[in-house]
Amino acid sequence: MERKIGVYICECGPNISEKIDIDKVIDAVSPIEDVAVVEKFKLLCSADGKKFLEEQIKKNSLTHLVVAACSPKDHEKTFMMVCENAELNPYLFQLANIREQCAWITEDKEEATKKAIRLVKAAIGRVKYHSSLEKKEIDSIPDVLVIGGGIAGMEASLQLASKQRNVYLVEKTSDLGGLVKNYEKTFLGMKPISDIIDEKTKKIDSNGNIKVFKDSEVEEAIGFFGNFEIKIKRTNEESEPVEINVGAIVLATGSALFNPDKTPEYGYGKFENVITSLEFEKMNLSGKILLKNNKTPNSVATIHCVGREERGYCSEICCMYSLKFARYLKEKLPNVKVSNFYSDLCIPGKTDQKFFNQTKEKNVGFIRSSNIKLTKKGEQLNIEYDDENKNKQNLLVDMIILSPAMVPNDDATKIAEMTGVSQDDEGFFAEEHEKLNPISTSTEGIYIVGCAKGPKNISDTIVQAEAASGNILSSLIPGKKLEPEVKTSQISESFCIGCKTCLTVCSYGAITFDETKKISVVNEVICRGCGNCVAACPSGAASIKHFKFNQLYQEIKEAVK
Amino acid sequence: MTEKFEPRIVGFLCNWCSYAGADLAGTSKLKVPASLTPIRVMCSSRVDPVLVETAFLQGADGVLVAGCHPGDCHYDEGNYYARRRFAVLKKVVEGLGLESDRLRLSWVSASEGQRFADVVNEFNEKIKKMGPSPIKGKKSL
Amino acid sequence: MNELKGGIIPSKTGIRETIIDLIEKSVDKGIFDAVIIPMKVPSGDSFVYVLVKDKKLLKDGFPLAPTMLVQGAKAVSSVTRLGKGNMKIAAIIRPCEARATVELAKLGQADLDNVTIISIDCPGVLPTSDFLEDPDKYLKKFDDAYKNWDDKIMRPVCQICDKSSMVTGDLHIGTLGAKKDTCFIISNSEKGDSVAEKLDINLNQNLDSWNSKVKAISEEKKKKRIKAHKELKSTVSGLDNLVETFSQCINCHNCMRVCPVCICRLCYFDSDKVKHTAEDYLTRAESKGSMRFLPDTTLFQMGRMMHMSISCVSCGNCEDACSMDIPVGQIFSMIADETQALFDYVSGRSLDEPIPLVAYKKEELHQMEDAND
Amino acid sequence: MKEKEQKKDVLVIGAGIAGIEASLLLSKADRKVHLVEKTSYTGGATIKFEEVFSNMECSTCMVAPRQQELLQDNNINLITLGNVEDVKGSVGDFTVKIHKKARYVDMVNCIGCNACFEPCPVSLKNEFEEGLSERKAIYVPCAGALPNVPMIDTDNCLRFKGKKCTACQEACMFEAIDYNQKDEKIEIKVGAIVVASGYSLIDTKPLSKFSYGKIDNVYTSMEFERLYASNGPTEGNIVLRDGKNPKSVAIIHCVGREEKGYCSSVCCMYSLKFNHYLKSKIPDIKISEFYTDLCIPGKSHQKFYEKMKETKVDMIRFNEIEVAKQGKDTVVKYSTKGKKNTLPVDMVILAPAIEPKNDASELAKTLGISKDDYGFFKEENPYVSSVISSKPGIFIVGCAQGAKNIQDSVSQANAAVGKVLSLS
Amino acid sequence: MTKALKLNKSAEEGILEFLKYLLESGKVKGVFTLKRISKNSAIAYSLITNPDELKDAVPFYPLMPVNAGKLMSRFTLKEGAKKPVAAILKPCELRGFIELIKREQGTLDNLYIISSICGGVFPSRTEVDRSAEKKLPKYWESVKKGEISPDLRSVCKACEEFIPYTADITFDLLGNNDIDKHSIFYLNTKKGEDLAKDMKGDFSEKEFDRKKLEKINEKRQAEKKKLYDEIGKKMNGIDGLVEIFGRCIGCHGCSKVCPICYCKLCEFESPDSEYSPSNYETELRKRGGIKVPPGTIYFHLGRLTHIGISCVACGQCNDVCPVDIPVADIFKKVGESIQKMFDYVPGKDVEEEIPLVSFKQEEFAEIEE
Repeated sequence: MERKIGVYICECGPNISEKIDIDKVIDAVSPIEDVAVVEKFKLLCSADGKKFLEEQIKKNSLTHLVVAACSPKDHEKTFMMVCENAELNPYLFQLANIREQCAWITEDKEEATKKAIRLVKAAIGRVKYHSSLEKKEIDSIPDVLVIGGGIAGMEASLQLASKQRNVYLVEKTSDLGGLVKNYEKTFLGMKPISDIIDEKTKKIDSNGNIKVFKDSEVEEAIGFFGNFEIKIKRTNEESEPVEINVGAIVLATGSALFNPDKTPEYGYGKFENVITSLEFEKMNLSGKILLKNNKTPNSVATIHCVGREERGYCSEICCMYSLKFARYLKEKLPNVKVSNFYSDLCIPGKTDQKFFNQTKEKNVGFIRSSNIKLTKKGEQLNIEYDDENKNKQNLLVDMIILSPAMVPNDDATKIAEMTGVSQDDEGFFAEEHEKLNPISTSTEGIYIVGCAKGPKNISDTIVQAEAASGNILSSLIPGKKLEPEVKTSQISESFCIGCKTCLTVCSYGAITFDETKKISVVNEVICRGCGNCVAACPSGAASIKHFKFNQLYQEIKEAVK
Repeated sequence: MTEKFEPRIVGFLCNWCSYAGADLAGTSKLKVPASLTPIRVMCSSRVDPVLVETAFLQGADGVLVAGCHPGDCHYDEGNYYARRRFAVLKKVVEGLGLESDRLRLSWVSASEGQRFADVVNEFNEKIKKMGPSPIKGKKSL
Repeated sequence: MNELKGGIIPSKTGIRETIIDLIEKSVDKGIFDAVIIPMKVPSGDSFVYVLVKDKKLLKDGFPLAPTMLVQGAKAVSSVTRLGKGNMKIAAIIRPCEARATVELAKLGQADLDNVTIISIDCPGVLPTSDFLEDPDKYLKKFDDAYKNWDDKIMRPVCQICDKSSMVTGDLHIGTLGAKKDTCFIISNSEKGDSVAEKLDINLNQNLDSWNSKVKAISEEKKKKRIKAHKELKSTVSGLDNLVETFSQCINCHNCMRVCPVCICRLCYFDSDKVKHTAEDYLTRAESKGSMRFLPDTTLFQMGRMMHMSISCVSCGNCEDACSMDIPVGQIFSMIADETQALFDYVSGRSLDEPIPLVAYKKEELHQMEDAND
Repeated sequence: MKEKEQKKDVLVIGAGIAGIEASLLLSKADRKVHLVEKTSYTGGATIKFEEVFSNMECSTCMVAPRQQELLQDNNINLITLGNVEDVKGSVGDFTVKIHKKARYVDMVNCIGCNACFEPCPVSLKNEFEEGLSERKAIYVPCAGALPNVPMIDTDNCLRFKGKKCTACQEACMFEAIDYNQKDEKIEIKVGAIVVASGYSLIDTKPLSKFSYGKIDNVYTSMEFERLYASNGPTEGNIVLRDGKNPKSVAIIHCVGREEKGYCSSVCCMYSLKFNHYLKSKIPDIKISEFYTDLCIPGKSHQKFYEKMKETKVDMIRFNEIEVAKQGKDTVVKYSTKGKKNTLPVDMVILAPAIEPKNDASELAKTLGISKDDYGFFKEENPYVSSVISSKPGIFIVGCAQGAKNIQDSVSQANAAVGKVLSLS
Repeated sequence: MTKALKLNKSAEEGILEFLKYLLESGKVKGVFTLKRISKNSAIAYSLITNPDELKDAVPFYPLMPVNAGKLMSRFTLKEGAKKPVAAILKPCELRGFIELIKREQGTLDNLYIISSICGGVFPSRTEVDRSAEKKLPKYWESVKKGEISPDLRSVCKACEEFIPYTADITFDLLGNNDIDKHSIFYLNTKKGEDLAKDMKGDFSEKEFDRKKLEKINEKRQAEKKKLYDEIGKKMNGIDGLVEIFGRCIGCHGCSKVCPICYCKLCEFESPDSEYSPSNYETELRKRGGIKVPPGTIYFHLGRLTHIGISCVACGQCNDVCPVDIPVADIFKKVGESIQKMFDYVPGKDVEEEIPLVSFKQEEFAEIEE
């Protein structure tokens, strides 16, 4: 087919015209082969400018378009739109940035002009090698799989389920509610947890679009955003796995507690009446706070930050629930003496400090301490510690509650491997981007919420569950097709030798390996078009649309001339 | 002759950080030598070392590869791979006794318009000192 | 490092026979179903790798052949690339071939699950051209050289090879420092252990005499290597030398074709990426007044270095296959040493080391960033 | 009875990081979004930071692409210099009145060449740069601001003070400057509202013991952020008002915490971040961090703290503290573990508490949502969801709801979108 | 009778003067010819655009580092030359190029082909061991006398196609006793005439000395017979082939340098030609042993059937074979027998169709850049 390239240079008022001798540029590029038209215009991004371009494309029946103007960050989209309106494939267009990266940074007009000529020539050379690219559209399944029936999982399920969207909620235990169901109250406002759980459970049971799988585990999850194939299996029973298809997955698998055995100084398991926070919650829930000898304790101490050093992070909520424990105790045993052994109080946010102050007023002791060691003294437990000024002190109490760090669940790694979600150094699920994509993972369509991605209080957990649904509801719209990245990489089936180099360097799991053909295959739905695999491929097999070798080569050629 | 010498520097800039940084240098009206011709790529990890070798062997007086600072990569880890490839490339060039100083890897963020200008100025000066690439004239490379 | 343990086995008739016996025994015991081993070609003037099942044929096996026409790694790869298959296979290859095999396994080009790599202390190999001149004469020369471990007649890269006894496969047959009529056998993997066990070889004997001898030799060779590379640099490195060196290259790409770690089905430098329009070529020529055609010979060499030097095992096959006698093998060994040192990586040292270009550390190579003089 | 149809459009108030993320996500769901921003630019507080903890990512690199997306998104109607004046109706059907101040620069015609600043005779302190640099009466807050279109500050522009100045208009080649532009009243109908109006730092002047405003070398954390910003007043060089680099710095946490009665949850982290800022520019600088309780929750933060400690920072837990002049020197007088001490330093950086924007209560009134004791918008009930305000259909996100870091703000933004999309 | 241009200069100077004229007059923008490209006097094809560069050009040097037909194809593969370029090719190189054009691998657009009545070339090794220079005087002597220089490639000695077919200009070399006195250009085509006109020199109508060339041909035929007999002896049946190709290392260098082999991906390097484990197992069951990598004989037989019909017997493959297999000799013999069947002379006429297109056209059009 005969090429007809139109080259249009924007004066951008004085911004380009005063710094660059546009006529010289025009003279320099006009003779280039295949260049059909070269013209300048006052302001191409203006309404008139766009109209002018559109007419030009039609009038000269251009096959390729080059615009020399500002940065692609400003107006690449604008001019691509013009192409579309003029029925020219928007990828047969190249924008030469002669403003930000030429006119505005070059003092000498002659130099600027020369550089502009290079840039425009490069654009012309490049555009010749452009090929029209089409938007892809793929069907997607609106249904969602939620793994984990704790607060996070329940919340997410409830918000996602609707007439057009089924939710499959998989819980490995025999009932919903997660860890939290063992608690009596939240520390925010001391509200009964049972209310929250029961309310949600009722809603879930009555919701026809939520299918709950109890005592079940997800056995297999293959596929990609919009089309995952899931196998759910009932634990401890020989039955055929249930197979479902979903468009997205929410991981709400929760967390576990650090095992105090690893910190012998606290004598857990060695001395009676040394219990973990979870054990205390259960005891409190049962209504009777008793020592092993069934006497009620006269003095209780809570030790914060158990395992914090070993784990290397602050578990965020221990301070608060330790305060809550003080409240439990004071409510049930008004005369009990309560002391907290802490290192730094972590009570962020607008409500927590108030709660702390109120608790303090109920004459609860707070002792900033280090080097804690437990010994037995008669019936009682003796807490040896250093105070702020590094003086040795000790305190005798009847009962000790340890507040252990929160740690990932045992099956976190298993789930991570199955879903391809990566884990951070602590073993929690890792966010795609710590700040801007705190809920999504590097595997598109898989979201992480609640304590499975790090310690969190109920409120934040709920927010994340809602955030996950926000992400899903906005991207998996029933009946709406997905539009994946257009400028993806591709691997030639006949040339690939299957060394898996590309596959290893891909951050998004967009490349899979075809074991029968022994070749790498790009999943264009997942590929984000960074081009890493292309540079990694030692052969001619990999290439990336719109940034192909030959396209860049044309730019290099002009650059070195 | 040498003072008339205007280097030809090829600059591979990653779309998200360095190219944006270069734009900012523009909007801030800083002075950047015209010797650098920018080539936009989505990620520094797209910069195939053979592209750099090609530029270098076709007589580029300098080649700059610029990307997001480590940790900032828009694609999470691309620039780490870019760095390794660049390291190998440099060793190869060095090992063959060619002027590996004509190749440079820099990290420039989107807010570092000034830094971009500095990097290019510095590099440009250095290349000027080195003089034109002797490769240009070679007829049988 | 604590003392090296291994087996000591009788070797009366000579190392080749010893190995053949060993293999035959293993085949009898059903340890292996087939063997990859060098053999004389019918015309008797060359050696090729053969995958043998038939014991009768095995008799003609010729371990430690005087030449290396096909790099053993390529042989192992061609047998296992598409899957490990059902046969238990032994591969009798040289250390550099074993190392290349490991690299290929990392690159998904060999499946070693059913392969037992058996390497041998290697005296080097003869340059192909010499050998072909008079096969019988050179075979004899080789055997003599082998006896007194003299590398003068071997490939240049063999003369500077400091890894000629590197143990990277499953079993290694050592002859250096062995008493008369014996040789050593070192196991480097569970596979190796079980083979030895099935053959009732006691792997708990002291192998220090081998160890120390090997160390001595490889240290001496290392010195030689460094010296040789220095000298080579003075003749090939630097723009002008480089131009001279590659000026005779006729782009036959033989070097790439015979390279054990050049795995691409379509070489980057045979792909359309390096094909340009007549106009392009003409403008390039005009900028210089004249341009050798095809151009980009150096690009091809540098590109290969970029892609493969990390995995190069300095076997020297490329150099032998070069119809224009360019010392490409020595040049690669020089560059490879430098690129591998960057990540203190040794090609083929261990299956567990990822190839540096598919891995990274967050904190490294800062000297490469903004490197100013 | 029959449902009356629910409006699908959404109003987002505040174009900071939370507002941007909410808008983009809503647009992705094909919702029309009206994004009302009080200032002339997007990005809120986040774009003032050079780097963000704990991965020290470049903030501009992180946000700029999103800002670009925002500007080019046809579903999003960005209303800068806008103020929500009145909201009537209920969930599914709100009627919103917006007062849009005139920018006096045409968004379409202006191409952001900045030629108009130069000739403007007026120059005054740049608020965006915390007054550390000057701007003109026609200006963009900083290089690279988006939208990259200047505005005229009518309080200071000579022309609007009755003088006959047309300097900027003459300088503009695009007839972009239009003195006759009028403020607009915009009325829109939306189904839901997301409030992301952000925060400000407390005014530290009244806290006299810190001598802010009295002693030159006392800076607020926001001022310091701009000092380090490579697109800021000093291009990232950390210099005191006398132009010298400080040799020693005191960073004081919890400024105003007592008065406010809550922990602002991000100060410890960004103060630690400042170590990195300082060390990277002035390697041998001496840094003392004055804190009460280290609040570094979450899985990645303590690691960061430990990394910062390696830079040999002096971590001092104080009970009382005061900044004063001693001769020419600036000193920090503090007591720790009962003992009193004095530390002379070249520079003091205060980490003031985070509080609601001064117009928060007004906005709360307009929207008809309740505030908490501290003036932040009040979540109806935290263990249902912290983004649900007291009024159905109105959602509160980011620091407008309470002090929090970027990650949590964005999570809330996403959550609000989830709420909006699951409304009907 | 054809038009001819005569310059009173030795062949060496004559051709250079002519080329110089072409460049200076701007009749061509580039000249494609052999040239000394380095101190060690390496000879390589070069694209010359600046007349001064011609001083190092050696158009008729008896070496063929690469078959220039292949180079011409690379030159015009992506799109034909836009500006006029003159190329100096040996007859077999020209024929190779023509065969490639028939396979859509190049075009003659804007190319001016200058060829010569060819005396043959030395094996490439003679350049490596620096013996080429020494052999030159003897070579030119035998060229003048129309004899067969003993130093030639085996296939050159046996070559009967030393007169170019479709050249625009043919330079008279072989059998011309006066090449150190004057140079004669036969202007076979209009294009050729256009190039030469306005050139200072005497124009005339001329005819090659057919009789003389006949004699040369007879000598060549004799050589050919000898060559074929030798090969014939070696190549008796499959065993013979096994003998000859037994040592082949499968480097495929021969196909890489072959002017006819143009496939992006040779069938014998494509996935379908790989052996799966089960293939090996069956092979072993059958034969007890199999050479690895396998399929070497296959490869050569396959290549013969693919390109035998077009083999121009340039001898390039002989030169690059690392294990000294006389590939070219075999291909010449077998190729000729195939060609005879269709009485087809490869590269004789660009319009003439290739009798059999047995080989797969490459199906790898897909996405490679």
